[in-house]
Amino acid sequence: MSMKLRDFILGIRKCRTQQEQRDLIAKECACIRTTFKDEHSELRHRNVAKLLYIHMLGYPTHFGQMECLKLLASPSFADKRIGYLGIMVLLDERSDVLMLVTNSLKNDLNHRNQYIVGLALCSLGNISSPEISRDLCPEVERLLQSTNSYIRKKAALCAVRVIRKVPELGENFIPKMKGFFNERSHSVLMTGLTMIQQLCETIPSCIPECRQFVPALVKNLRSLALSGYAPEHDVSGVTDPFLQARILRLLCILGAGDPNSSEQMNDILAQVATNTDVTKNVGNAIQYECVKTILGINCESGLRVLAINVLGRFLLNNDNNIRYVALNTLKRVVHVDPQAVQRHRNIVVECLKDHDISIRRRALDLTLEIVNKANITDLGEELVAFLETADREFKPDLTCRIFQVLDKFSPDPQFQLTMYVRVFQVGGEFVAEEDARSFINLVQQAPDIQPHLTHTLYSLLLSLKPNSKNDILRIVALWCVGEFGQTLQQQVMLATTPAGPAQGSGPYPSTDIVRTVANTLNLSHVGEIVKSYGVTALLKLSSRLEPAVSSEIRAVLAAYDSSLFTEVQTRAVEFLALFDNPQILTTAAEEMPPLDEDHMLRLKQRKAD
Amino acid sequence: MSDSKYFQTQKKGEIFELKNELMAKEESKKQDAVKKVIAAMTVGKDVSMLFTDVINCMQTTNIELKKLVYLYLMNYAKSKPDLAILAVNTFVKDSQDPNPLIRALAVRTMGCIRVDRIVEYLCEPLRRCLTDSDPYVRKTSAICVAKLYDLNTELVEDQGFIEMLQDLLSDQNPMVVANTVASLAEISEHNPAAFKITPQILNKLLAALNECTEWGQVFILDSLASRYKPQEPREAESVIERIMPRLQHANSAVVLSAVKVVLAYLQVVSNTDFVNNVYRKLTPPLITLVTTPISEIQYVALRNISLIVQRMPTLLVNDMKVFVCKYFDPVYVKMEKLEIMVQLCVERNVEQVLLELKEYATEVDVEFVRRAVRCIGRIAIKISSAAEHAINVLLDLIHTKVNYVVQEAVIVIKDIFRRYPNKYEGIISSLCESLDTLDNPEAKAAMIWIIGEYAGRINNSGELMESFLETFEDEPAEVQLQLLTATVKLFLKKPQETQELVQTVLNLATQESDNPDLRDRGYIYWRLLSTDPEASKAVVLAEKPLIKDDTGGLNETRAA
Amino acid sequence: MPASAVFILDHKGKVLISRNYRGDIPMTVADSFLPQLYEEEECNLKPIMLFDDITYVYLKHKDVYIVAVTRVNSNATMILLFLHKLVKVFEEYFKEIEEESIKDNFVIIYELMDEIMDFGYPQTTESSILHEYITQEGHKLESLKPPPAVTNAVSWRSEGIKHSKNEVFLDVVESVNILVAANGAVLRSEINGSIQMRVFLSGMPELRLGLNDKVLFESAGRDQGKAIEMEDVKFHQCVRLSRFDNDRTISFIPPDGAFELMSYRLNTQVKPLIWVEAQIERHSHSRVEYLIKARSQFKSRSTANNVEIHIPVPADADSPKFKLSNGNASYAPEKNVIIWKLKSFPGGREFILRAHFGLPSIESDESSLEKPPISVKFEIPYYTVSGIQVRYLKIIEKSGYHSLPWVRYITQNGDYHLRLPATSATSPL
Amino acid sequence: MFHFFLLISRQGKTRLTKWFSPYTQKQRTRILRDSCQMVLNRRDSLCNFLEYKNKKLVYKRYASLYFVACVDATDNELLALETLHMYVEILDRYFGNVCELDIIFNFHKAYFMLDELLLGGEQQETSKKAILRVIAAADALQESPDGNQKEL
Repeated sequence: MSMKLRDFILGIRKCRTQQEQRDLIAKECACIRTTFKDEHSELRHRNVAKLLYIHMLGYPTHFGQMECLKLLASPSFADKRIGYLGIMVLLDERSDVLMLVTNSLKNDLNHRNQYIVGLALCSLGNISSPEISRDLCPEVERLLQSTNSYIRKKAALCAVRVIRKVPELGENFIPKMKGFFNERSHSVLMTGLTMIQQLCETIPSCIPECRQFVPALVKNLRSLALSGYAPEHDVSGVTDPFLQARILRLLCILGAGDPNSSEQMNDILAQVATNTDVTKNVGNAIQYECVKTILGINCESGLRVLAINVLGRFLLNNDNNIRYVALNTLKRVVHVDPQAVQRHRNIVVECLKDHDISIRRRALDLTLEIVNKANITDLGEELVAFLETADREFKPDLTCRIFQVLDKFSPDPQFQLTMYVRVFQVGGEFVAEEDARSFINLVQQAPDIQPHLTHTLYSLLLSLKPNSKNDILRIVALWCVGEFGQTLQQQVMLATTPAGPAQGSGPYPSTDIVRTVANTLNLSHVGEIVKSYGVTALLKLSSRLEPAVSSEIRAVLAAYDSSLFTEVQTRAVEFLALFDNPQILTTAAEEMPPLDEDHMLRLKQRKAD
Repeated sequence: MSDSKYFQTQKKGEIFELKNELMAKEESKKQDAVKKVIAAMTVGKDVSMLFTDVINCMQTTNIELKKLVYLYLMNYAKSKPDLAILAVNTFVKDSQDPNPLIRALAVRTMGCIRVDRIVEYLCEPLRRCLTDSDPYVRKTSAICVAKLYDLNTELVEDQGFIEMLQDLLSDQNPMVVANTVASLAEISEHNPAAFKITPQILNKLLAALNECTEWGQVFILDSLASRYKPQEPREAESVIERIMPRLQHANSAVVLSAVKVVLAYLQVVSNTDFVNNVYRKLTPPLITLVTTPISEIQYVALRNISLIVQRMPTLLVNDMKVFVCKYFDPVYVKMEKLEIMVQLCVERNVEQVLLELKEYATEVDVEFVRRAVRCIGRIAIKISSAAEHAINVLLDLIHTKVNYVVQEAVIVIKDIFRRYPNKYEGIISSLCESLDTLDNPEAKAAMIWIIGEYAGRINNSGELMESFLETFEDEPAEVQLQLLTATVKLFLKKPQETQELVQTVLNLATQESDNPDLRDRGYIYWRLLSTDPEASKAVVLAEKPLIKDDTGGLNETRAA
Repeated sequence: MPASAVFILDHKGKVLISRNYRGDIPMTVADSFLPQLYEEEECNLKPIMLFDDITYVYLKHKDVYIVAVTRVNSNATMILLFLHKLVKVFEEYFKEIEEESIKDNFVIIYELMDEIMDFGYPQTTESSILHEYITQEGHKLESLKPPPAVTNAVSWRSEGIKHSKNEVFLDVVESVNILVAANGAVLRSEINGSIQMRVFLSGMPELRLGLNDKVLFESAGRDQGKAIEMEDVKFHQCVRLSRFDNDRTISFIPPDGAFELMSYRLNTQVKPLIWVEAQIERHSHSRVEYLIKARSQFKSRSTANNVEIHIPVPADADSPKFKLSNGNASYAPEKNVIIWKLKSFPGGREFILRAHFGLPSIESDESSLEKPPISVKFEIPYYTVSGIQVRYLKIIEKSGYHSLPWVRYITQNGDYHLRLPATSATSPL
Repeated sequence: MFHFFLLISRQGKTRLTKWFSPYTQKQRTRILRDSCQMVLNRRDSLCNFLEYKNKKLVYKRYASLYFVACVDATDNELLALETLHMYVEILDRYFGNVCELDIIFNFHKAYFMLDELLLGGEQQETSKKAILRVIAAADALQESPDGNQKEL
């Protein structure tokens, strides 16, 4: 006997453990499969409905896909309704079965009943693949002309899907844009504007053509903003905020880079920004959208000040949602009006310590944006301090971004590279190898501070715990110790803390240096990369330190000539062979020429692309 | 009545209601109220504002209620240190209660109240309880000293508690001895002098070992393993002999702790017969653990076996079948078994092992499959007579065209070539068939290494290298490094055709890359080639020693 | 060595109940346990995990996780074993351990957690003893004392036990573990035996058990023909291990009631008692057919009872049809197997089962690659593979009562698996 | 645009899932697990937005149910909250004082209503009343002899 949907769900709710639930579902699925095979069409829509529930719980339901297709072909509306729901839930655009749906869709798109057309459009708009989009594009174009607003609004959003899946089909819809601007139905207007926005994003060349409709949009927005209570579309006293926001977003696209249309929308934007009731979320939503539009277009400065003031107010709001969007939006202002944002610096930095991870994340983002030459020394410290205590998930991205601001705003290489080392020390585990490489390149360009950095890195390497995962610190230290090994034989004054008094570091005896490198090489958990750097460092040290250490270096290298790591073995074998030919050895291990500035720039350019 | 009713969602005024109920006259109502408070605490609600009210219920003869109040205290005392002091009197009183259960409960709970100011009130009751007539109270007090030490080291040392503990090592009750050992062992982490095992103490511990609970046995065995070194071989032998019976204990923790002591003490023993005999006796109990139905125990047993096998590679060679992976084994057990299978593999059983590994290489779990393929390679490297067979198995796997299997096979074949140079390059053509599908950098680097190494014998090696070089700048460093070396090798082997190629790669490595390690390598080759091409051959094409399979030792060996 | 805290989490990682033993690790670490576990690759998941300098020792029991955390270099094995014991104790107090029962019993759980571990060190975990002083009935103080057994050398038995009838039951149970490769080779075969006792004796009886132990016979100079060689023996806490080590005497004061006295392992290669062969023909997108032969390979005077042969089938099979000579077959979708039940299977016989399933036209991406083995369940009464015998059980008690032990023998399956052969597959054109 | 929309109970049980962007089954499971983890563990006073894989989760709790939507990082989070709220109001009107059980046993109806509110991840209707009218009409059609209604 076939269990009813309700009873099935009740059964699942009675399960006390995951295992019980799994068993119940497995049994029911077996029953459903067999019923499907027996072609009990009167039970089909019930069984598919159960499968939807089963699917939601995360169990496989592939065997029910074909059954949804059969439901689509049924003349019964009840069957079709569940069938369409079935394909939307059980299939997605990558399913092979989807192609088989095309025909049913086409039939139903031409159905005389609007609700059946609606079901077909809904599926098309939700899951159509590029192939189906191509096949059914003409139907969508046709339905876009429908006089039935229920169908027309759905067709407009199907058009959005078609354009997203197959951008070149966008052209077909450009002629249809015009028809929407004088639309009376809110939902048709809103979906139409969504389509037009999609067209503008996919085919930017149609933007100028659209600009002629700015006055119409402004008029629409004005009537919404100024209209009194409209029962059908009222949301807490605001008339159709969804449509308002949609218009504002389109205005933003049309106004961007065009002073003329920006000018046309000036007044209404100012009106919306000032007159919206902000005691409720919905009002803030509109004001927020409006601010985004103002900041996106070429508007006059007065309006911009207005927008920035709104954000300033947001930032002081008690509601975390509002503070969040303020932090989020201020980021855009940084480039337009850095001073305005700097004014809020203290609040922003304070937000780094907020309880809410979302707020912290936005604050961090903004902090990184407001770093400049004037404040880098302060904010740099703040950021490194933040790195130390930050949530784990922040760290990888954070290290990288700290390096970016250091590169951009550091007053001098000394500061820049010392801060790099601090980041390696605090968060080396989370630093990308790429950034370690840039550091080395930068060090090569700054001969004055090489001894200082080498000593710092050497002492960090010495104090690194053997089980530490900070391989990045190992890499940069090994490289510097190899390349500038000779500097370790002099004494250098190092500050123990950023502000603390300087203390002497070194001179270190050659054998100690070699042993430190050898110890790092010997750690059982470090991988091929660290070991490779270590082996090369040893080669270099043979020509940087006094010749007497050669035999020790050779002995260390000899331990790696049968290493399982191919690269390590290759190097060890080659370098050992070099020791037999001291002259070439000296030449080969000479100082490495730094990358010249041109190359640095070119490489940076390439990475930026 | 079930307690679940207390998990209903919090109603307004709940706290107020609770406050009233806590002041109820009837014991049962009070108890119900405290239960509700604890229930709230359990689901993470903050009920610390009821501190005074709950403490007021402390003076009771109902032991269940008392326990609940104590539990509450442990949780919130730290956040209300001033109020916690109010409880001290009851504690002190309870520690003199005629019922040993209450005395022990008071001592145990007091030690868990981590409030500095309470510590000093604790000293007198604790001192009394350490010499209590009831062993239940003494065993609880012994642990309490460690708790106190954690809170206030100086106080414990000044008050002579350590000496009192040392005296307790001679207690006639084995459970008291065991807890004392645990307590002293912990204290000696900071103060090594606190716990020195002398021969006399050793004897007492060994005597207690036979009589105390399973956990007590573990405390004692662990302290023997880490805190005592036998002075001479005979002593070690005799201790080992007294410990060996523990291997028959039903509790695996006892068995494994005993194994640990035996292994440690064997280091001191010189009599090889004795050592071998002990090793022989160690293995059956460990193997039994591998056959227990509890996977977690299998896992810790396997980790221990792996350690032993590293020391005595031949020991379990005949027990290979124990380590065959079962379908329903959890992955972590399978991975450990694979490791041991490789370690135990010898000529005699290699056929069987390879067949089994091949079976695993067709399973579903990608990581397990990869590891199995790796193991085939490691066996080839370890057992030269099986290399050919292993290569054939790998070729079969390559023909399955399952991408990750092929890539893993390429990686291990590279290592096989490094172990047996110039022997199996016949299969290179088969490898080249899958050249286009390599997307894993490690596999790609391995393939490039092979091409460079055998450049002289691969007709189109120049072409292959050229096509690889096209994407040089997009490759990860490990592939770039291999491309550099392989091209240089190719040049030294076929100088006429590849002059341009080597120039390109040197340029790419030194001028077009910001990777200092790659640039170093590039410059070294460049300088080498431009100084003395002939000498370069001696360096770059220098014969490489055969690789050794030392991965067994490389794996993290920290025993569980 | 000690555990800092113990948590019980639901399957979503939410803390159901916890106990902080040492206060050196913030209790919030429990919240990040499951997310961190999810982040790990499956192959790196082990029962002992290290995240951010904190070691998590855990096991999953049905829908709940039992987790201990520790920061010091601990004896993780002990903690792991302790968690298993904890589960056992809870089970004896309130049967099932699941979300609801934990919420329903939180008071007793707190009490138990307080008693069985102190400052992270395991204490008494003998549930029969715990039952004597940790109960759910509200006790008046005077009546409750710590049972001497808690600290005694005999920590598993209380004094003054009285039974009107003094009886002892012994069950000798041997489980056969077998793994057969797809080509029919026996990869693994071993016997795990155990002696389960149910003891209802008064006072403090001294028991001595005599087995036909080869080592014992050897030292006594007896005929070793009928003796068995045990590879490894494990004993209940009550057995005097050093005595066994000395002269192979198994002597003990038993706990009251049921317990496992000993377990042993034999390495002898045995012929698989029940042999199963399968031929599978799979027609993708339409159907799959099975031909299963089962053969009993023990003497015809014995009979295997309650035999169940589980043959794996694809997870999306439908419309099962069976044809068989004996027993009955059913499809168990919750396990994705055919269960072939034979109430009795006499030695030296062969039976056949044919099965037919439909397959869906749409295949899922994952399922078809899994290759679980055939598994077999059975019991053969009055029979042991090893030939182990209980020669005597001597019972000595001060009061001098007499009691006769009852002994039963049985052989059953352990991990009994036969890998499936490769499927012959055909796809529709 | 909305990339997905989830309904999760306080106990972490899934009550409804709607995917507007393509995700594999594995990704879906992962997203559900992550969303539960992130949303359920947040205290009430924190903001209703969470950043997730270059996108944003906008969520709101209504009694025992969390309504979670994933939108683009550039979308208007405050407005997305309004859309969620509108859906809740529609459910409430349809079921009459909606509760979690209504959704559990009538998940298909909850889908029907969602499909009238959102299409392809974009909002298609701004009037609650209009949606309720359409659903009522479709329900009637389904129950008419023409709809050939059979018991689920």
